[in-house]
Amino acid sequence: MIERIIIAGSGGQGVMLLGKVLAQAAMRQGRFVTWFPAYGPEVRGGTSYCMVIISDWEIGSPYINKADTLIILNNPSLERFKGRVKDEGLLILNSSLAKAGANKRIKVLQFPFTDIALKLGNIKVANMAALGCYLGAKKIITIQEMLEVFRFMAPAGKTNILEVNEKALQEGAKLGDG
Amino acid sequence: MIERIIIAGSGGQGVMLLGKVLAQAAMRQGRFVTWFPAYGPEVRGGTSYCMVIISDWEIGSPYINKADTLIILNNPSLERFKGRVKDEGLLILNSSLAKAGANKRIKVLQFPFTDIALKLGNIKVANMAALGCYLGAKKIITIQEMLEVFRFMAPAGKTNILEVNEKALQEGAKLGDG
Amino acid sequence: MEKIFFRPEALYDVPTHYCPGCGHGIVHRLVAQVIDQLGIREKTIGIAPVGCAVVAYDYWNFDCSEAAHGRALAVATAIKRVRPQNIVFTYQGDGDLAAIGTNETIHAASRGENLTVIFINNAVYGMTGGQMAPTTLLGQKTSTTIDGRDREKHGYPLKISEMLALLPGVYYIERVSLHNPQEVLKTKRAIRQAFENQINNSGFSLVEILSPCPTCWGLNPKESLDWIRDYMQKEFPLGRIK
Amino acid sequence: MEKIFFRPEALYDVPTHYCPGCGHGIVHRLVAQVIDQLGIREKTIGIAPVGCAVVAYDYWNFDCSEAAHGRALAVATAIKRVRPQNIVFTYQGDGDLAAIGTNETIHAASRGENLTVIFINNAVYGMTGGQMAPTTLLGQKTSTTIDGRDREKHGYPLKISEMLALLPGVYYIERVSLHNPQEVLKTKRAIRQAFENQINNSGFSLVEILSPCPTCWGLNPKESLDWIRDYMQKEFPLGRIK
Amino acid sequence: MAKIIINQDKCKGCFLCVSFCPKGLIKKSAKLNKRGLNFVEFDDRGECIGCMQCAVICPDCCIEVYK
Amino acid sequence: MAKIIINQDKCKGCFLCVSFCPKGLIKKSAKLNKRGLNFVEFDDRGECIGCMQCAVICPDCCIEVYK
Amino acid sequence: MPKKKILISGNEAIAEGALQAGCSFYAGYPITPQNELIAYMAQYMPKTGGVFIQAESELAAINMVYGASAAGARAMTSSSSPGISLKQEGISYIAGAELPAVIVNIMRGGPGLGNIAPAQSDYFQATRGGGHGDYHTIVLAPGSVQEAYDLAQTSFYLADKYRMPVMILGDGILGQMMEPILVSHKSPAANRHNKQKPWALSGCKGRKPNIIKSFALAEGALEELNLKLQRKYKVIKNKESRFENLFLDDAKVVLVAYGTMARIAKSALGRLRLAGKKIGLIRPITLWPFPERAFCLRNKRIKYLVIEMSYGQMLEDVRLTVNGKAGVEFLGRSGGGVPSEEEIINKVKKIL
Amino acid sequence: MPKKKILISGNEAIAEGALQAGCSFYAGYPITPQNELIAYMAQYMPKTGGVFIQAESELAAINMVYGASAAGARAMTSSSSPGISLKQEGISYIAGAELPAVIVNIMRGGPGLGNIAPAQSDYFQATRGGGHGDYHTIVLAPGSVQEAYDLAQTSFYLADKYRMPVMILGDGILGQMMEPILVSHKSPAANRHNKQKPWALSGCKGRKPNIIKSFALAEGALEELNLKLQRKYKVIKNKESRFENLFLDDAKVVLVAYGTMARIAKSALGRLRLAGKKIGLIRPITLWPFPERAFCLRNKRIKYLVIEMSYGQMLEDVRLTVNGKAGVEFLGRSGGGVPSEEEIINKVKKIL
Ligand SMILES: Cc1ncc(C[n+]2csc(CCOP(=O)(O)OP(=O)(O)O)c2C)c(N)n1
Ligand SMILES: Cc1ncc(C[n+]2csc(CCOP(=O)(O)OP(=O)(O)O)c2C)c(N)n1
Ligand code: SF4
Ligand code: SF4
Ligand code: SF4
Ligand code: SF4
Ligand code: SF4
Ligand code: SF4
Ligand SMILES: [Mg+2]
Ligand SMILES: [Mg+2]
Repeated sequence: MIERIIIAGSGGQGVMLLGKVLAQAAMRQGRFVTWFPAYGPEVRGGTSYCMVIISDWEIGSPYINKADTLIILNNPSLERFKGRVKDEGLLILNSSLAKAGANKRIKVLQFPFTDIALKLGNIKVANMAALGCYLGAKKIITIQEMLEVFRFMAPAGKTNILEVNEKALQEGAKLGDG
Repeated sequence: MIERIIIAGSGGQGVMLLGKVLAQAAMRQGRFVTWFPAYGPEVRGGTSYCMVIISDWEIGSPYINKADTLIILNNPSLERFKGRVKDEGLLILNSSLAKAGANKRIKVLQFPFTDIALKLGNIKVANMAALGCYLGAKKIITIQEMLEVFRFMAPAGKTNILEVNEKALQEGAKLGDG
Repeated sequence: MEKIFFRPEALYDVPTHYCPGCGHGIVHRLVAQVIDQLGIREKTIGIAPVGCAVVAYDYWNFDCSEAAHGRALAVATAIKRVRPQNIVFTYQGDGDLAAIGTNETIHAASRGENLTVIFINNAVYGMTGGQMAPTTLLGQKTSTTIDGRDREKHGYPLKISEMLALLPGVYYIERVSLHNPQEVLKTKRAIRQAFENQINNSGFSLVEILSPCPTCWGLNPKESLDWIRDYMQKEFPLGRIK
Repeated sequence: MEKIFFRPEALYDVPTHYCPGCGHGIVHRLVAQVIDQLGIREKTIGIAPVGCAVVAYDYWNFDCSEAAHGRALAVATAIKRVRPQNIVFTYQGDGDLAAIGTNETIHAASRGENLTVIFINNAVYGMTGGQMAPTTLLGQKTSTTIDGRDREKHGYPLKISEMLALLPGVYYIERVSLHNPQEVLKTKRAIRQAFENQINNSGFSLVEILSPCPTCWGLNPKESLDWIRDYMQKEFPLGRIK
Repeated sequence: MAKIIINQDKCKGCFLCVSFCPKGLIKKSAKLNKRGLNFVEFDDRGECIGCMQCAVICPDCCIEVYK
Repeated sequence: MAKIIINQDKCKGCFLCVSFCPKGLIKKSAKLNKRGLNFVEFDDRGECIGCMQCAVICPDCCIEVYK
Repeated sequence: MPKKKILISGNEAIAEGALQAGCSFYAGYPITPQNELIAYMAQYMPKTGGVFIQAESELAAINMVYGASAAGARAMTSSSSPGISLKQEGISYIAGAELPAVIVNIMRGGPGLGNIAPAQSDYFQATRGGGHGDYHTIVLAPGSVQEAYDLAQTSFYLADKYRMPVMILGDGILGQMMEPILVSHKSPAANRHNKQKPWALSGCKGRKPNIIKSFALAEGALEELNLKLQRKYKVIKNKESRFENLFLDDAKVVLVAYGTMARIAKSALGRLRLAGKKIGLIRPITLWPFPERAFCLRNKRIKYLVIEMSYGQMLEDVRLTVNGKAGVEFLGRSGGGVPSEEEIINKVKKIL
Repeated sequence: MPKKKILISGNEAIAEGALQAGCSFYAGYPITPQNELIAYMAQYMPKTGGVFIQAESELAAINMVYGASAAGARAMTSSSSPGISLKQEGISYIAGAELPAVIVNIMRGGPGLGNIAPAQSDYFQATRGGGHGDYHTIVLAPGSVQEAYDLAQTSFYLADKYRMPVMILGDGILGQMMEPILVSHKSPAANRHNKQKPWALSGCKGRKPNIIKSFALAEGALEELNLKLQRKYKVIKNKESRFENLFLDDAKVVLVAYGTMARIAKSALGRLRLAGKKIGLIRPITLWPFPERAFCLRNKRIKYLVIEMSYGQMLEDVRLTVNGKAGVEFLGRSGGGVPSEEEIINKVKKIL
């Protein structure tokens, strides 16, 4: 098994975190995993992204030319990365902020993650909704495993934030699994 | 012909200049010549020296391990360099400020160059008296040739200095030739 | 209707890479406006720093050189000496001018080089993601002063303009701010003065500009301006220093 | 009869390489005397500069480190931070402290490092044979200012002590001179003060000492002292600066 | 009577112009520009006094003022 | 009554002590020391006041003072 | 020793490894792509009671490391290419004064300001002494985040053992990427004073003064120091070279690559082996001393393919090692370009 | 052109050669053993209407040279080993920005403060890019004061031709010694503006703005710059290598030495030839590009004896050139030690 995921969005959307929890979960499964961020002036203003590779074998470059999955949270990121997914790959798209046209080359799952997050009362959990959607669709990590990672990484005493993250994850998972 | 000369004395005694006029004269003869100074902190306080090589062939290192001739103007320099002359080499010594014992290995010419200079009215020309002595003894450059160098190198308008230098040279030459 | 405010010729009509609300954008425009107004665009040579403004030459429509981090004033010194007829200025951040480049700054000033210096004090290293700058305020949190700058551990904010003012080679120093449109206009006047001084051969002129870095300060653009007004100004008082 | 003046224990009984009449010799002794008198020889760590005093460690009877040219205060900062119980001082020439080392000097001072700095201002680069120093007087001839230092071409003499005095991290700065025995004794008092400050954890202390370099000035030793009195003092006024 | 023209493609949505317009004539737009950023819109209700506050503070030189 | 002892081997002949002795008790020697330098001599005519001027100015720490 | 698995970036792993090794002094100046290292040190060094200083420049930082090491601390600095160039004088001084110190270079594209993309174009500088004089630094090139952590610890051990600067040479990818690693859980302080340093500056109470210096003016003294250094370097060449060899037994083409480049080479190797091609790999872990013994020079039909994120710097060491006894080919890109698996595979196919 | 014979030191000859070549900007910082060069510039540069600056540091000096060159001047700096280490970042920037510049290194003993005796231990630094990134400087190694004067002129020509830094690499002996040289008497100003530099900064009147930079952030841009540099280096390797060969026809042992070391090797060669020994000599004049074509690799029984004032730096270039096709021996001393004629002769006798 090797899964290459590019996660992209704007600065405040928590794409780095999304990648990190995913990587954490893969690590806990005992798999090989790499997480690689955009860094430096690239990050100024525009889009932010990270790349996660989860594999049963040793991983070479953590840099992804062609991804198995794209998780895209806004429009500029879509513009930048839409060509970077393999044929028959998966695109998880935040339809609150971006729209993808019909596409036969790849599978597209678009849902309004930002709106979902707003409904849950915290716009910042759009990323977790997207993550849930991804896990629902690809199931390389169970929601249960991911929730354990959440609990492990959550700052002590911030249970309310934990809760809304969990909810977003589960909402997303339902959509992805659907 | 190759002649290697080490010239040493204290900071103010003009040993660098002595070496330079000698090198100039050799250059005007069309010979190969190098002049090499002590430099850097070596010069602080203690002794100062330079090395001149005059040759009919291309010169390798300008540094002299064993000299054909030593021209020594004070005692610390004598201590430092006395072992650095070849067997049957020549030592020109300023007996005003240093004394060499009897020595069969080398030829020693010692005269009170500082006193001679004082008598001529300028202590600074002791170096030229020593140079004269050397040329008188070794005759690789004529006094005439050297006087031309003096005139060429003398700062314009300073004829009185030139004169006393010339006198010192000639006094020295007489001693060396004697 | 007449166009009374427009993009100056010295500023290319391209978007910048700066974060929303970044002070660099304002100052780039002010410099360009002054250069246009003085009619010196065709003889100006700008030195871009290493810092967020590293590609200032992509925005300015006149000759420019990059300088290694902190060495802008060494580069500028040489250019001005080689071409005294040109107008030469440096544009530098606080890290560039007052940390790694302190030596070049002080000695160019001490030599009294006839140069103009635009000094962007945003109390932080923007380009590298928000570490402590020499100008970081006591208590200010940065990625290398996680619990806030502590004078015991990290030393005091450095007022390099005040130090430079002591040098006989320095002709003009003023500290200005961007925290509202009025202050921006004062900043423009100071920049103009600093260029005029060079034109008049008066010697070393420096304008220190308190400038917002919303990204590294963790504030939104307006809050950033207020932070200058409420905190930064206290440590770095505005006005003519020399 | 009692011995009332003698070689301090902290000064080895060896000849130095300094030229006759060189101020370094005097200050080496003063430092050693103060260290003896404060009883701190066994916990003192000295940083020798690159300059004529490069081998000061051959003369001082306590732990010493060399520092690269200009970097003495970076080296000292680290030593003091690693070993706060030790007494750490730097001994630096004007080239070392105020030319190549300006940055390290200013930032160590700005951080308020609890260090003692002995700053030998002889208005020239002694070690390298007498080039212009940042402290060279206007009009003074050196091998790189053949017709005398000219402010247009070579800039102004740098009063770094006055600049440092502006920094909140700096506790004590005094400028003293060696031009006669009375001044030498004042110098000793200032050096003592600067060490006591460190013992008391008061922070950065610097003593600037106007010091003769007969060799590079082309004067005899006594004339050199007179030159300090008659000229150097005017540019570098003596007394407490902070 | 005065007016401003906002270059919406260059606007980064810092909203400083919004904060400083004495007449409250600049508003955040609901739309995103092609760079994906929230831009601002001029509410031309004829109240603009051409004071240039907005243009002077704009870090991206997006605003032209006419009077 | 006081006196000084000069370490003549270390003396470099800078003559600063000569300049500053208020009693004129220090003289340039006619001899050279083993390093080839002109040293100085103390003229012990019983006038030394132990003021230490000579010792304080000596760059080479050649002078001990007794009182 | 209990071990724990954590997800961490290469930059942070180096910092954490250093802290575990008892590093008690860090001075650095920000530069991309190594900022996570300095940030980690800023946060955790004070917690272990050590000293963290954000220096005013790279020059100050390296000279602070010199000072801290002179005072007996395990000391470290880090930077990226342009900043490392600025440290060259200081590194030469550390080598000359025989001080232990660890210097980290997370390389980026050069020359000049270049860019912040990963690169391996400072190999010459690291292995040939970018500073002046006949000195060397031991150069360690981790190929994974785990190894970055491990070698950070090794680096202090080697630095102390030989009293010399040790460089950890990584690139922007290695510095930025996160991977799971096993960390040990002893207290860093335990490591700190496990090595007596009688030569260090601490005040001369009860002993003769110590002097730390690289200056040697007396006739012959500097030559003597240099001969001493050369003897030390010889011992290190014999004892300390490290490498990883894969599938050399039957290999017809041997890839030679280090650091991040070796990871990509390994992926290519895997694909080539799956396709039945007889390919091997040598991954130098020490770049100086270069692991000459990894090369078996009996089989003259072997071809070596050196792969670098540069235009051929390690290539020279391979050529010097092989010394004409086998073919040496090269594949390299620079300025942020990274040879891809595909490029490697194509090149190998051409050679086969 | 009228010529005049003068007695002058190597340091001064380089300065005078530079002035003759139209060098109109010099910035430097004092350091032994190159102080005569800066003193000469201080005295004579203003007389030719050029700019002399005693910089506050070597760092400032190299960056001033960067600026002066960006503004179109023929610009130069000089220093000795520790000061050259400090210039490495700046040299890398000059290479990256493709600016012409001349840098003089009058080497002294290292590492660290070392001493001020002559040395050749910065060969690696000079030829392998002591700074970061895949760049090169042309390195010229004069063997006499005359050649120092001549190559100083050449260096500006090459720097302008290829828009890159050129280094003159000498040692303390060459810098300090005086020899007679022939100097030409044209006016330096004549040389100054003989090369148009349309890329230089002068104000953008009548043209598009010029930009001098080494930064290239856009994807692929830095790789492109690097490829351009590599193409340039290839041309230089083909066209610009220089050397002096002596008695190679029948030589059984060929001495390889440069600079001052070659002078001593020549003296030894003379004595050996007088004694009937078949000895030859290769004296590289360009150290980068290394003059590979000076080596004839057909005769496999030739032995090369590399002689350096270092522990074997040029040795690597000789070994890379010979590539196992002939024996390579080495004789070297460092830290101020200079192999003597006798040592060379003894070594040769052992090899023969
Ligand atoms: C020699 C060197 N050191 C460090 C860096 C990394 N660096 C780039 S910009 C910068 C500091 C930026 O801060 P500042 O000068 O205040 O400018 P700002 O980005 O805040 O405008 C640093 C440390 C570099 N490029 N070169
Ligand atoms: C990096 C470096 N640059 C230059 C030098 C040469 N150098 C040695 S000492 C010195 C200056 C000495 O002047 P100062 O610091 O005033 O000390 P002084 O000798 O006057 O006491 C210089 C330039 C050096 N050793 N290292
Ligand atoms: S990081 Fe700060 S200084 Fe840099 S562009 Fe963003 S706001 Fe401006
Ligand atoms: S050169 Fe000057 S500072 Fe140096 S030892 Fe001589 S007198 Fe002292
Ligand atoms: S010009 Fe003044 S009134 Fe008009 S929109 Fe701008 S800020 Fe508002
Ligand atoms: S100030 Fe400029 S960039 Fe900011 S919101 Fe207004 S128009 Fe847009
Ligand atoms: S102690 Fe005073 S009186 Fe005695 S010799 Fe010295 S200076 Fe003269
Ligand atoms: S002051 Fe000291 S060194 Fe100078 S002459 Fe007197 S005793 Fe000798
Ligand atoms: Mg800043
Ligand atoms: Mg000095």
